[in-house]
Amino acid sequence: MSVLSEMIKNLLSRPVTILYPREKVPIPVTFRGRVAITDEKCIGCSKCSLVCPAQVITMIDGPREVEFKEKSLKRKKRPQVKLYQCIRCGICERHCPTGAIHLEQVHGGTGTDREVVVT
Amino acid sequence: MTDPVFILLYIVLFPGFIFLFVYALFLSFLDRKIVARMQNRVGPPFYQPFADLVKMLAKEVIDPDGVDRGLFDAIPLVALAAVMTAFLYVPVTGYSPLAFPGDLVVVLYLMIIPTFALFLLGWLSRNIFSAIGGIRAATQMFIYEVPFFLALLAPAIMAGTWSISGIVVWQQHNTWLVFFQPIGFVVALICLQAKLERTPFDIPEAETEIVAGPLTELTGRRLAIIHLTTEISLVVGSALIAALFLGGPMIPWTLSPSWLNEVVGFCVFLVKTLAVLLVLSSIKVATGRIRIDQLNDIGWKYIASAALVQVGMVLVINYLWVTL
Amino acid sequence: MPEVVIPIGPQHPALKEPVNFRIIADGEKIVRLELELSYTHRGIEKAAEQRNFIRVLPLLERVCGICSHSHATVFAKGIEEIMQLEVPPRAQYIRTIIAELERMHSHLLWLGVAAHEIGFNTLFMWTWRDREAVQDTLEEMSGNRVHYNMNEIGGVRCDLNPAQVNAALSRVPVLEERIKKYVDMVNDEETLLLRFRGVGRMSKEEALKYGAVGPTARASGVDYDVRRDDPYLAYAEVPWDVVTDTEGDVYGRTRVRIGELRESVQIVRYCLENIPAGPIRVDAPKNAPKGEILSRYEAPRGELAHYIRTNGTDKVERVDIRTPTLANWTSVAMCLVNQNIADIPVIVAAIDPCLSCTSRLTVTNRENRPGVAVVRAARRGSSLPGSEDEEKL
Amino acid sequence: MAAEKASAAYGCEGLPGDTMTGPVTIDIIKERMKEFGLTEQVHANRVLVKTVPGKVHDAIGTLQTMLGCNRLITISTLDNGETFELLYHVIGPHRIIITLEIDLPRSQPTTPTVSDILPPAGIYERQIHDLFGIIFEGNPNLKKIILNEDWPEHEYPLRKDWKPGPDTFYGGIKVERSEGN
Repeated sequence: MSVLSEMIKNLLSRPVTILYPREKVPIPVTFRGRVAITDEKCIGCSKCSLVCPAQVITMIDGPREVEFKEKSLKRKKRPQVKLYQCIRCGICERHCPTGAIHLEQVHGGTGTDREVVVT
Repeated sequence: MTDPVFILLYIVLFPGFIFLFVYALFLSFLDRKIVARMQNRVGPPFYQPFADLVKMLAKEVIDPDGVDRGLFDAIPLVALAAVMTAFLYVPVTGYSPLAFPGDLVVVLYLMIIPTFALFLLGWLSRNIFSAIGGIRAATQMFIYEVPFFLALLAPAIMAGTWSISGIVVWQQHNTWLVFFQPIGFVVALICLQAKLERTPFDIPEAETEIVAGPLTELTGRRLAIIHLTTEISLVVGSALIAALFLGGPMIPWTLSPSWLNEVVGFCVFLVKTLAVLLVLSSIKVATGRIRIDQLNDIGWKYIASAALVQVGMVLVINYLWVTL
Repeated sequence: MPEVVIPIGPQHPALKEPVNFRIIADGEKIVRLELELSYTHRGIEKAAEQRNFIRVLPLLERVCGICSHSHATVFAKGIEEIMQLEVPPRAQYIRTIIAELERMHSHLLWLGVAAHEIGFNTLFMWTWRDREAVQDTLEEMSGNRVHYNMNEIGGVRCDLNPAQVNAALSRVPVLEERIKKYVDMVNDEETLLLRFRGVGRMSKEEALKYGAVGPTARASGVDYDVRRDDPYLAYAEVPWDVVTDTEGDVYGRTRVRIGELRESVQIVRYCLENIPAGPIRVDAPKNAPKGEILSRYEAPRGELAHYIRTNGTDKVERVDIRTPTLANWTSVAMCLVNQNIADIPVIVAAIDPCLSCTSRLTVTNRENRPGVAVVRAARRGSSLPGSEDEEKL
Repeated sequence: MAAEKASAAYGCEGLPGDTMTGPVTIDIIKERMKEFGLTEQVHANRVLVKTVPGKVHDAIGTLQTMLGCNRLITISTLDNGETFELLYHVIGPHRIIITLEIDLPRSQPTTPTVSDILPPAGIYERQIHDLFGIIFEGNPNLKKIILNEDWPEHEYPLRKDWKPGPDTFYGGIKVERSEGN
């Protein structure tokens, strides 16, 4: 019957599971992993901190000359994200006009200090 | 053959406790590996059962309050001792030197003690889940013991002797008993699966219904010993069926140097027990757990009547055999 | 044996969900049972009233781990209807694809758990192995295996490029072939039939009387399916039909769920093949006009209803969530009477309970005053994701 | 848009409502429910009936017998400042949702139960009682179902005016957070 045939077929074929620490599962390109900010593009508009559902993005002062739509403007603030409280929903990436804040294809990672921040 | 040093060595070292201990762990690993590979998983490394055993032995022993500590420690040990002594009478290389004309009955009796241990543990540990588990263990024992005895006594009747080694010697002259008693072989396999409480019949410790049944309150070394008992009774059971139905560790022609006989016999024993284990594992993979009342119907309607039919056939064949 | 009270409780290996049944059993037969719900609250409805429409969707997705897309979609389509927004058809198709993929992975998960409940671990391993194909598709499309966060008010967060569509289409035949194998495996596997057939039977009148929803009701012949009665997203255009059964017992529910699996694969294939081009979202206004709507959705477990009332601001005035599992509890309590103890896990698993859906109604407080923090009693048995100790308001 | 598609899909006459009077349409419902209060069609497939708490029980009775409604979708609850609003959403094979809306004064929020004719309402009513404090007379066991046992009495979290008191203890394990948090 079907269960028996399936069993014997599995017995002879390679197992599907992998030994995790040695072999890794490929991460797709669109994976929403750890949050990262490229400082050159950020114009300090603080849209991301307004939109963040978990309110973990705070604006700290970071003056810098920035190029935006061929105009150069002086930025006063830049975002700082509490890494271990970020829920990786990708809404900040969606609403950021310049694509400064984005989610990398890397797992969020672990740590003991709750206050680790990404700037 | 009877000088004490050899007997001592026989009991302690080779086919005795050390070998049994190692072979039980190996068979348990093989069982888990086969089940895993059939379920498309990688399965545990070869030292996993040993690692589990050592870890559990090191764990803290928690006594639920109001439980008789002494008895709670003693019962697993009694079960382990019973099953280990049962293995001494099962022939591993050629025939066992300790054989005596009634050792089949002794082995069968010693194999029931673990089920009693489970029932007592369930009753002792004052926990609703283990009480129900204990009652289920007892009910299940009544259902499969009768057919198991009938199925294993049929070869004794045919071979005319009650000693397992005797039956093995008889099979060496005639063909394997499985050709005479196919139904008995199937019934014995099913009842062994029930005795070892493996999946279709693991009703006493059904982990999704009554936590772990009688084993709920066992921790630390007690749990380790009970698991070891189950693994060893797996070895003893499959060795018993290999001996009684598949001709045991004997080979038809005798080789020139006498010790070579023993070695080849031992390899044949290994191959046959692995074959029995493969059958048991595939039963475990292919089925889900049935309820205790369903087991009751199936047990008495089909398995018991099949065993009776088998014994009837054996008596008829014996009668014809004698008259011819 | 005298009447015995058996706690099938929050820390029970069969029910990995924090619900407590106090079963009063006589021997192996169940006489009566008391139901104790909600060990894990997170106060989602109170919290939802303090968040604007952009921030509320990730919160609503966390009502349930397995049917997260359902809660976000039902809320989004309700608000869009109040705002009279015209959502582009491409967004509707993407939402339908994600919805049906979620139904597939939820049903495959359920099939495995139901098999595990009766000790048939092989089917559990196989179904969860095939569920990986669905999870990989979802991860490629939305970036995450569980909380997809695809929805926004007015459309979808990110688009489906052709590479993702082809990857998904390549997995569909594999899934179809696997599901065909499960159909005949369920039909001829002896012990499965023994344990599923005739267990927890519910007739059509009882199903209607006790308010069962979803596959639990459809297995007894009740012909309700929100996707056809009140069509939303792209279900009106996609050719599919409702799967019902007349068995009414756990076996019937298994067949209904496998039938729905087959239907979902066809819907996903149809949507992937003729997904219309065009924009994926339209800009939604900040505030929603004053209004109210009862937005209904066919979640994998049954009919999910959000009653939303808006008051002209950018926050919702009230969202009243009624999840399918809450509706199914009365029918499961009725099904359990005079079955035997060994069948409790199977019957309860037959309604596919999702406890994080059932209990989400109390508040926690961290008035950002250091010193005092109220910790929910939830920690007592909460093993579920998303039931963290405290939550920012 | 979705609503138009909806009404086109079954256009009220399409699906045979298997009641005695043949296909049930919105006008039949409106005319039949007129005696319980003013009715209006709120949505392509929804009829709103404003009634008084006393009439809810027999309104649902007529819905079940005459109009073939056999299922309660949900009971929604709202806190409108001085009154509580209860909405009973009922549906039948005719696929038209009939909502019975009643207002309860905040001072004395009691209403007769409907769990005797609609069993699933039992759990919904207990849940609403826990979170809003509305008392349903006749409900067999109005015990706590959603909140935990040691939740303080007479604290109904979903009311608009409810704020978590800083020093009241809401059950569970009291944790003294360090200053830094």
